[in-house]
Amino acid sequence: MSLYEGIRLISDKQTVVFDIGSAYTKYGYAGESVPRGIIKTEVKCPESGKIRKVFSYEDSQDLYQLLVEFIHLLFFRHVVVSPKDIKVIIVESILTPTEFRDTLAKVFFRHFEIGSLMLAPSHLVAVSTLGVSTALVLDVGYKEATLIPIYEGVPVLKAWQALPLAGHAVHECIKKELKTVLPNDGSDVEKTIEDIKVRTCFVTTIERSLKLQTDEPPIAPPSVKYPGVKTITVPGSVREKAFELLWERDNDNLSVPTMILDAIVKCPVDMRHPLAENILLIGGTTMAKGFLPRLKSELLTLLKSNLYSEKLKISTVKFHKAPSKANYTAWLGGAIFGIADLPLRCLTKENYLMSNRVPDWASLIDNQKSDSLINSM
Amino acid sequence: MEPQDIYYNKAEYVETASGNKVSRQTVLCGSQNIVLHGKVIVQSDAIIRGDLANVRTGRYCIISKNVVIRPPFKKFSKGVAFFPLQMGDHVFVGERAVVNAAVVGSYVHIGKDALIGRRCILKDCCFIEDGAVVPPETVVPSFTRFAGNPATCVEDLPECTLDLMLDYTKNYYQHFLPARV
Amino acid sequence: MAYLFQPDYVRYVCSCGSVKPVSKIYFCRHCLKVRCGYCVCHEVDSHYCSNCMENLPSPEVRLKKNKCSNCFECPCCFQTLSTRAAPAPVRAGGNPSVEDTKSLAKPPPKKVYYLSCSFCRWTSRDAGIPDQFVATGGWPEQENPHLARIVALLEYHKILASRERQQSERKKFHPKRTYMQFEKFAMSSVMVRKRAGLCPLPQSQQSDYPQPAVASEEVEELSPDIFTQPLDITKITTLEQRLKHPDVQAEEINQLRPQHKQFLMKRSQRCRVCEHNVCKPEYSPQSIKFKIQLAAFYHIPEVRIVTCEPLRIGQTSELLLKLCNPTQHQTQIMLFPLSTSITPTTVTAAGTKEVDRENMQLGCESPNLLPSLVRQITVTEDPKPLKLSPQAEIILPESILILPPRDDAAEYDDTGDTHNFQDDPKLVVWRKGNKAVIRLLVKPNEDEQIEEGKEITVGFVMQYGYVNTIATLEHKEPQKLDLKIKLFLSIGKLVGST
Amino acid sequence: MDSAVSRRSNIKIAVGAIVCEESTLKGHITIGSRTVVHPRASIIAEAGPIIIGEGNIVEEMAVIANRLPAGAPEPASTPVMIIGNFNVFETDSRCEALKVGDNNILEMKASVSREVELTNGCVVGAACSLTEPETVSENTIIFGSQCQRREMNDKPYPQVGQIDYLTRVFPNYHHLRKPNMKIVKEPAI
Repeated sequence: MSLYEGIRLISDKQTVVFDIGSAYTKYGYAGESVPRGIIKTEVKCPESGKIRKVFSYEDSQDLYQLLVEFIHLLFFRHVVVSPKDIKVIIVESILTPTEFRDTLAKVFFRHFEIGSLMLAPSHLVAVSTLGVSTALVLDVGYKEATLIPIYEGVPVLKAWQALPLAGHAVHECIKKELKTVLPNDGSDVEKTIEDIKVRTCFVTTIERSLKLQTDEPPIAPPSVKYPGVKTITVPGSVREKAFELLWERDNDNLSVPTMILDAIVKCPVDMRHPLAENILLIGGTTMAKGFLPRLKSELLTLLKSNLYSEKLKISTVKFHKAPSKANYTAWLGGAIFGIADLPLRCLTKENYLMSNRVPDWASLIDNQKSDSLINSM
Repeated sequence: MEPQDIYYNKAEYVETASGNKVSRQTVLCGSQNIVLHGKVIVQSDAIIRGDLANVRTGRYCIISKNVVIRPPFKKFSKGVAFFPLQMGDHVFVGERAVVNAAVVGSYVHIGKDALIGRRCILKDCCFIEDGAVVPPETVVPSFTRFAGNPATCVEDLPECTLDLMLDYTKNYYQHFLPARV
Repeated sequence: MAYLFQPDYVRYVCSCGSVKPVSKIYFCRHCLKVRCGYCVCHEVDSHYCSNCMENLPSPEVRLKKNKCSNCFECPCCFQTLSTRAAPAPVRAGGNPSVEDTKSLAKPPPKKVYYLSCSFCRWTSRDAGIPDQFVATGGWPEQENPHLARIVALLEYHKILASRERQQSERKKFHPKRTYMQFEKFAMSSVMVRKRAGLCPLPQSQQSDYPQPAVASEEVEELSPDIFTQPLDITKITTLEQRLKHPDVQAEEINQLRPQHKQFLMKRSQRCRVCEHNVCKPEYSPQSIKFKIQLAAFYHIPEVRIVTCEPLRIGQTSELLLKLCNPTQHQTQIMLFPLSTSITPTTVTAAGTKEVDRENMQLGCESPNLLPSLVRQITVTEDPKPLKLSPQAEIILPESILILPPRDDAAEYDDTGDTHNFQDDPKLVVWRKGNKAVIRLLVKPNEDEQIEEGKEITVGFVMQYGYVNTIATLEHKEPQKLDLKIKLFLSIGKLVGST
Repeated sequence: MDSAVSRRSNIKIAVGAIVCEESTLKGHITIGSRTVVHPRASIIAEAGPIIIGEGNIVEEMAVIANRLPAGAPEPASTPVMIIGNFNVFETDSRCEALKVGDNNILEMKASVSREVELTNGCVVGAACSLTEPETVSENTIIFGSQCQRREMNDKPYPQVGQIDYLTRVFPNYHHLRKPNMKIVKEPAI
């Protein structure tokens, strides 16, 4: 631990930073270089005793109860801090449903009585891990891939992209392929699939991918014997093909690489080059073996194709390396961003209880004087 | 739920002056090294390995059928030594559980088929669920519920656990009655 | 008793609407209300290591990042590692590793120590960590390779923030509203200045700016080996193992490093309305005693199901309940239908009057109107909606059941009861000490679509006499009250219709 | 115990082995020297003989059985179960594997079925069971609810200390079966 961190730790009240993802939640303290832990975003339902994902909620009331359970667990088992009157930073996507954001704030203020809450947009804060102010941030997590370009510290909202091409889709693909060999009992299956994905699957090269669709596919990589209560053999073809759907273009011609290019197209001309040369990948799925080289070659191929060669005069793409692993880059952004004591950016308990709502960029009430701001982007 | 009466065959059990009820079908090896502190029930086919080292239990312990209570060993530079096994008051050990612990505190519940590894220390007021495997040398803190293989803390116990266990073991003893012929 | 491992057959309804067994609820003696883990305020009292039972004051805990400096967790199976000693020979490869110094060691044997997991048999030697000469460690710590860079970024952001603060103080133009926007959209004060039409800050002030990251065209290509080399899954880490060590996330088992064990904590619970503790444990991690312990188990009569006859639609079955008075005072119990209001009443010479100690509802509407002497703001939560509804009718008795106080000495006294109660023989089946068994009749509803095998729930309101011994300003004497609580009982499955 | 008495002649116990009277032994069994059989352990040679090498420990409730699965056809040749040296069968473990090498440990409630072959230095963790036919490679540890596997660096070594202790202590507490085999060295197969 550096001297710097040591001083900070003693000096004042700590700010807790959460990044509640749909599969995993990252938690820790602002000003630290790594989250204290990463746990699954799920709770054991106190009534039925079943494990439930927090994001599988039925309505806001259900979500409220799930979040109470989950955040209680976070505070008292993992972060181990009394939540009353502390400062909390939530790293969240700008695209988070209002229902979720409002319920989350309600849980924090009403149930846990925290002192203040700051909602940090994940794409924006991720950039603060780089020390630059312009980057095209692509977040491929569990539920969906989302993209928001950040230009000179401002999110270019009109260029946002989102597709359900992420970890969950990969899981479904593996599940389909291995249907016959997988045990068919509830929650363990999901865990096994995730484990197979992480430990055996990889993103193949574009060359092999093209050949895979032909009549003469290349020799599949060796299959893997996956021991357990029951031994499962994971065929090489499954290992290689699991991530393919991220690159296959769907009916609307959309895939992960087109998200990037479409976003660039939507940006003003003078932003395009800087964005293409400042791509930052965050989210756990981007850590898959071979993801980055594949993305690069897909992008370069697309740039030369008829689809984009006219629209975009870009020949190089460059990628950033955050000082972290991609699955917690957004958290780290929040932890760096949150070190600054900015009371004005926080929603305090007093304000929340007075207004009973969370300011929202998409809501008219909070944007009365700011039309120019959005238009200018 | 109020516990139901459990009837045992009077001929099978020996009742001592201190209120211990011990089945004749048990294997109490080295019985001179086994101390049952009163109102302890040891049911059929339980094995207590007093031959390896001393075994002491407190009051109101319930050792169910096919349980193995076995003092743990440790290797030293000069060979192997078996450690005595201490058990507190109001401890319940479920059927087919194997207890290899060094210390089992008071007000402890060990579920069916649970395995307590060598030299574990179970603190007062803890709960080991059915089928849990507590790895050797684990310390199970108070007011926690351990489950799984390897066992991990899954939940906190209510603050009134002490009285719940006290009530449970006492009730069990009171409802453990000789069958009327 | 069996609350720890049986399903919750008898559940009490807490003031917040949660439905919990008596073992999990509290009784606030100041509000005279039932509270539960959901509606009390939890506070961390002390931290301790679950392995070595060391407890530390919280500043030190913070400094140690909430982890024990002596105890380690296995990176493979997350169990506690133990330190093993081995003779310190000039070890030839493949020497049998020993749990403790082997007898062969020559006297005086010099010992080396390594960490070993007794569950999955991972050792610090697996990871290539050199053995130590002292038992208590000095184990090498793994540093985050990006630490220096992150510290530089942190410093920079602190400066940015202080600038932003200065600016806002200087301008004070509708700070709230405008900055609500910037909260979402901007990150640097440079932007604020641009918007305000000011020139960017002079370069000299930005000298502390850390080197911006440089994006690169080079990417790490996928190794071609992956297509040909067989994969030994037992050498690849699982996601769980990786996430336990987020800054490294090693892919191979041999790269895993032991992790410091996280502290557990003891916590106290506080009533959110009156701010009194309902539960406060003793400080020592070894202790199972409490300084304050207001579990409902010690204050509210406990109801247990003894037996229930098989349930058939439209038929009455006999339900036997055992009631137990845990307090030091005699109590009188009456049962009412579920619809009864549960406002408590005091028993005074003048008769009964309603007590309203509740000012909970006020806070929700207008927090600013509240008297600020208790606390700044009373934060309230909406009560949980009650989802349970009974599927059977219960025929409640009209007579009062009196339960004598708990008497621990009586347990050793087999002479029988000295109390002589004029019990209604139809109601009371059995009585001993502070316990009694009562007989009730239940009748599963006919109108509802209940299938065979469905769990039947009944409910009623129990009124019990409670003696409050806490002296308050207005009551110096112990105060007698009649309190009410809602109960739901799962009495068994429907066997069939008539 | 009557069956044990009647078939005593089928049971060969080498000098130096400690076999408690209170154990259950059935069928043709050979027990090597320095092997310790605790009270209430069972060795059941039903389908064919069982040959146990030196320095093994069979704890209480452990079952070593040479047994045909229910409904299996009678095999052409009698299956022989061979257990090597310095294996530990902990409390309530169950071993039906026909071939067990040296220095293996079956922890509490572990179970190994007939079609499995344990080589050397394997550990079958507490409550793990191996049911699928396979040969477990050397120094493998199987642990946890998902039967995770890993190759051990620190392989198990002979439990000499424990055997010495038990050999010293058992005669004080238990009736032991008399050794009836004067072969000093059991042929390790």
